[in-house]
Amino acid sequence: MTNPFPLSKDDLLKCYRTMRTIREFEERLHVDFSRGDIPGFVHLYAGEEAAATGIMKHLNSGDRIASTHRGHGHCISKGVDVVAMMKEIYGKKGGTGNGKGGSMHIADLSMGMMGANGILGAGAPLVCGAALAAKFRNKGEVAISFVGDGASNQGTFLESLNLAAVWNLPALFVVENNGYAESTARDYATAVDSYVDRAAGFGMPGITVDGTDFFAVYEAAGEIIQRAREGGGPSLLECKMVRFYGHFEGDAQTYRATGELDDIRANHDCLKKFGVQVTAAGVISAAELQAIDQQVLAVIEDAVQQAKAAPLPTLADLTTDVYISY
Amino acid sequence: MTNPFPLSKDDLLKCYRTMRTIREFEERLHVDFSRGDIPGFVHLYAGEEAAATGIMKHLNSGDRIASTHRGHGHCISKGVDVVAMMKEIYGKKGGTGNGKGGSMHIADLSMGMMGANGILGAGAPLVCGAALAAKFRNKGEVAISFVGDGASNQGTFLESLNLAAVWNLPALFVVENNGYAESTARDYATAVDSYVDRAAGFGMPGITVDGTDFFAVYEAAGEIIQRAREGGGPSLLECKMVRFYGHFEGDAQTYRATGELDDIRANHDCLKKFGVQVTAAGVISAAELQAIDQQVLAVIEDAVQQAKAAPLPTLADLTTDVYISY
Amino acid sequence: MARKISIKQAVNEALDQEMARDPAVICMGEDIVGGTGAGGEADAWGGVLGVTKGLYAKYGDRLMDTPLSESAYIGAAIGAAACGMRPVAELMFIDFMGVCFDQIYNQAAKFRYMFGGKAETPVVIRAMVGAGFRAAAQHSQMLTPLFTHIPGLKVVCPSTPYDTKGLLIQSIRDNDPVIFCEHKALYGIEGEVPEASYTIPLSEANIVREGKHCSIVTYGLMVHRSLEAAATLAKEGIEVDIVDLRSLSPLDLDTVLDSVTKTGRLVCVDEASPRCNIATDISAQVAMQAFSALKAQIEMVTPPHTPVPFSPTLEDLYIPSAAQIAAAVRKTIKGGQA
Amino acid sequence: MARKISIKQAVNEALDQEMARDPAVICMGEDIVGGTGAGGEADAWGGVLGVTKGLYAKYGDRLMDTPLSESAYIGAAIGAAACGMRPVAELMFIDFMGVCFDQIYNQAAKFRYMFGGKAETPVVIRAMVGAGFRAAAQHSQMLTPLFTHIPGLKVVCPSTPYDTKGLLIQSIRDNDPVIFCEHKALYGIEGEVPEASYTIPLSEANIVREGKHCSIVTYGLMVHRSLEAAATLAKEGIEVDIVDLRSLSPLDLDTVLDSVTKTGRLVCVDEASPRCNIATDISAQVAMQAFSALKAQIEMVTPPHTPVPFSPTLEDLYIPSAAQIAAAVRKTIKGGQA
Ligand SMILES: Cc1ncc(C[n+]2csc(CCOP(=O)(O)OP(=O)(O)O)c2C)c(N)n1
Ligand SMILES: Cc1ncc(C[n+]2csc(CCOP(=O)(O)OP(=O)(O)O)c2C)c(N)n1
Ligand SMILES: [Mg+2]
Ligand SMILES: [Mg+2]
Repeated sequence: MTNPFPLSKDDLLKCYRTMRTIREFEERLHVDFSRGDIPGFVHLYAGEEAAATGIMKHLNSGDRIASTHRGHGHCISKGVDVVAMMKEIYGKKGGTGNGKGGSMHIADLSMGMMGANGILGAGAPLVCGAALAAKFRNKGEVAISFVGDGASNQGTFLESLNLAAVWNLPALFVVENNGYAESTARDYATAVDSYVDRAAGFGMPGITVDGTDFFAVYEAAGEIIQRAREGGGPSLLECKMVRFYGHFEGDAQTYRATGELDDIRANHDCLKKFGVQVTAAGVISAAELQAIDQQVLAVIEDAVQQAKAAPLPTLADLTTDVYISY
Repeated sequence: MTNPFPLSKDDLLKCYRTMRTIREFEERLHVDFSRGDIPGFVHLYAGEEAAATGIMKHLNSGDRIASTHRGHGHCISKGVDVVAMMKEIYGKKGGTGNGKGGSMHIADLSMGMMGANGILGAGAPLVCGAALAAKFRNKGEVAISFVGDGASNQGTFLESLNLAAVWNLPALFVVENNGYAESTARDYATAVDSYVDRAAGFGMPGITVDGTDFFAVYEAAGEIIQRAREGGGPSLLECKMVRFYGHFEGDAQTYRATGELDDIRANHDCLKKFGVQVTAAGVISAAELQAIDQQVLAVIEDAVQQAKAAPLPTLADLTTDVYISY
Repeated sequence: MARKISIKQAVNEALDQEMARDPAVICMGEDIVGGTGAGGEADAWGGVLGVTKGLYAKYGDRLMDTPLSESAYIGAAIGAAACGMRPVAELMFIDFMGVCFDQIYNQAAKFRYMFGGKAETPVVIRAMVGAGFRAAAQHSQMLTPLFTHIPGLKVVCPSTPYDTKGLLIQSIRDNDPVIFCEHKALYGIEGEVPEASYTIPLSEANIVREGKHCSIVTYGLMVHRSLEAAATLAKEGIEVDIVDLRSLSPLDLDTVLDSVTKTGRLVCVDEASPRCNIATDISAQVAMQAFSALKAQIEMVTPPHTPVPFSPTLEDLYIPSAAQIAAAVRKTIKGGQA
Repeated sequence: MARKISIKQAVNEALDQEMARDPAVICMGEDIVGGTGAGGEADAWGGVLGVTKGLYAKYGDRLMDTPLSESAYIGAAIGAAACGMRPVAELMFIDFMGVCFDQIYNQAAKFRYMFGGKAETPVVIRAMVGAGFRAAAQHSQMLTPLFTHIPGLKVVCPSTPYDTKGLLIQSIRDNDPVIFCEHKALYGIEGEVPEASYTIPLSEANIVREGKHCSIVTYGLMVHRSLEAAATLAKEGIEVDIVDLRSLSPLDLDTVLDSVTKTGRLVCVDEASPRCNIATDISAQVAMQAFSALKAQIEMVTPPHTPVPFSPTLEDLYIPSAAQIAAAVRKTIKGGQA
């Protein structure tokens, strides 16, 4: 049977593995958080995997992204080490930030991951800078700012759209529209129905896709990333998606309509959708996917064990890493 | 001959007087500044009179406006006392702010004038608040934020568009597009050609008018103000206009194309246009306009004399008016 | 006066009573109602930690959820205040001030002066401050000095439920802009609070413990750490005065100077970063105005000059401890004897 | 070393030499070129006061005019710095920090720490500070304490052309974010400046006058006022040490402590608002670390706790004067004798 997809079987398996890794990473955090193992605020990306994965598949390590408070999915799909991430979330040495940053501040500049961010919209100006640097380097690199539907109303984000267009930067803006900012509905807080119109207000093309459909995301992202690489300037991509869990761990989600969560899990699970698509096309077998599922579970279990076993930072670490020592 | 205009002869004369007062106020400041009489930064509204006047003609003192660094025209057309303004600009007691604010901070809350502002875009959130207060008062009052084309790219302004639309506020946003922010061209710094598109990106109607045509401004403003009074929510109005002088007094304006300034004065003078319109229609005679011109000159001369004669603030004034005394 | 409630409840009760009393009081912020526009429970959150829960049921549209646009809605609160309302805007975490600071320090704080005394801006901006939540560098700061530095702003940071209620009611009635700092690690602590409405002036520090050997001047969570330190020191025969500033601006310097004049020694404790903070502010004023009363060097206890670390181990080391405070007291007492 | 240039020229020359040396240095800001997109002269302004004039002709697109979007372009400078460039962003007036502060203190300042030491952010943010231009409350502030308070930021404020050039070149080469404060009232003053490139470390205060009776610690414009005061005092037989901090963060506290140890007296002079400012910061450190050297109360000379007034009469009264500084020195000298 021929492969009807724009990716080789090998690449499809890789993408599935990435999505599954994100999913299991988050499912595990959900359990461990409720057990009291994990300190601080944790925002899970579960349900949104197709967006990060479908976009990041187009990127190389010279391409850069700036993420949000809900950053684990972006990190994993950008290639940040899962063990180092888990250690960071546990506040341990050997974490991406040696335990100093935590879930909201995972970064790995060597992989082009400029950081999750606790400040909404703050990644957008940074991405303008990354894209500007790319323009000066002139190697066709791009930079992508991820932002939630809520944060899409932040002045920093809006200014960045204009700046990126004015400077014709290889910058992309991805609005991850999961319908909520914390407990507040997107349709209340954002005055315009379509992000395509908002993009037009800043002179750039906008596209809306079903963010739970990996292939839809992959295709749309490919187009705008390619255009940016070729000097065609910025675009905005809205991914309509769903959040499997609450805003943060501990959220009772009483603001959701009855049946909403069941519907989400049943009908809008991007991993299920992907599985159906690739198995129905006969390109990948269910068994192959299950094998990955098992491998991923082991990877996550191992990451948790390593995180738990890792040493805690000590007083000596408290005052290092503020300024550069000369 | 019948009056083809939407205003009575009496009102037309009033509007002309307002525009002429703004013009002479600014022309006089231009002269006095170059003479060294006036301290600080002074931004002149000359050339833009039709916008402020055409809009403010629809307002009552319960309606509020927030202005910009280029605020004299807004103040005068909103009814702020010209003598108090002049004293303020000269840094004297009896000025709107007793000399503490200066040109960039003229305000008169009793007239609904919430202040010129030295921070670009800062008036827009304040106007959302004034409009919110109006909504609670429920008397059909509106609030208007003036902003330059440059400041229309400030995050504070952009956020305010969204907030006003989300809260369905009786707030209007007027972009005074004079083609420049300081020396930088609007077409370089603003990514979108039409502010109508930008308004659409925030779910609100937008209109563009020739801001040097008093009647065009008057009509467009009337429509959106009426809608806001009736609960129809915010709108954005772009007035395309020209700046007769430099960004601030002292600007050599070498960034302008050859002949640009001559063309502006010759073909885009809103006062001349108004004069031609009303005299051609036979509603007002040239002599009537000239009489006003003379009266206005006397008013301005008197304001300057009063300002020069007014007492300076003293040490005792330095530390008052920071907090309210209880 | 037997009823005990938490600081969280004290905030809620103050808002409730002022909203009932004065129709000009309105509230706005992100998720302060919660669930707006969604299909489930109305009033679903009552703020990210439930502080405003229940007020929507009573006051309806006088509480407004906002888009994530702090400049716009904090600015709107300020603008509405200049037009006759008494808005209480919630800036969820004080750490977010960086996206809306202009409206606070260039607008609200300066209107009155720039306009020659002809403006009043009765706005309250409530915000969570402080560390201890494992919330990391962008959700754990104090930042109180940044607001205290600005002429025209008032800055309040209570340490008890009683003070919280009285100071918040006073802040709402005050005609100047007030930054009302609620320490997130203190929301749960309980204390006796009268049910009736009452106010505490914004210009009075509170002596929470009396002693003659040394003065500790502090505010917020550090009041509690200082009380712990005092208990330890008492066992060593060292009795400290503890001045809880409550209001950082205006500052009740007289109470501080009186205390130092009595004890001759000063330890300033501040959870804010060490440079240009409240501790340096108080220390400097004392070194200028009560120098002759000082028997020894002033000591300051603050976190290190670093962002707030995430790891609980590090965060616990970051926040000034009772042990560090006690050590500083011992040090200045020893210093005077040397 | 005979050539004299102004501070304005020193800034221009530092930028010029660093842009020539290192292609990673780029500049951005509002009208720093001027006339972009317009029909007249390219490089029409070179910044609002002409400081960057002429650089566009040499370096073309490495200087970029920006939309009026400080968050976006200051943030872009920071983001570019994290990606290998060395941007110098101009925030025209420091007073505008309120619309972009988040990018500075929550982003640039914290990357390194939050990311466990694995980030460098070599960005310089140049901004005009200070009063004296009759530019009123929103264009005349110092605000240096707000940046100095933040761990992770370096803050520089030179007082001479020589220091300006050396410190700016060092700031550009530094791998931490630097807030470079240029006092607008000092742009015109001239002094000897070598043509060749040179650097001054960001960690060294400068003793600009030596004397044994009292230390004056200050920076920026106030260095000049202090020198005036010193000249007056010298006629009375009072000789002062004047420490020009130059760099407010990191702080060269050793030089301050040495001076106070020598003189036994301290006057801190700061043009920033009085609460939680640089003067309180230095005073407090001295009262803590060199208390035993102090022979008298510390004095602080600052403006009043008000916004900057517009009226020239008032503004001149607002800015600390040489007479006030001299009076403070006399007061602490007298204080020690009482
Ligand atoms: C400037 C700022 N304001 C408010 C917050 C608090 N906050 C954190 S996440 C969040 C909701 C974000 O919604 P959205 O952007 O849609 O992202 P999502 O959580 O849905 O992924 C809010 C209000 C913040 N972190 N930063
Ligand atoms: C936040 C902020 N950034 C920059 C400035 C400096 N500035 C004052 S006026 C101006 C240009 C404004 O252009 P525009 O908004 O088009 O108004 P115009 O002067 O043309 O009326 C600039 C950059 C400022 N005052 N505030
Ligand atoms: Mg969302
Ligand atoms: Mg303009």
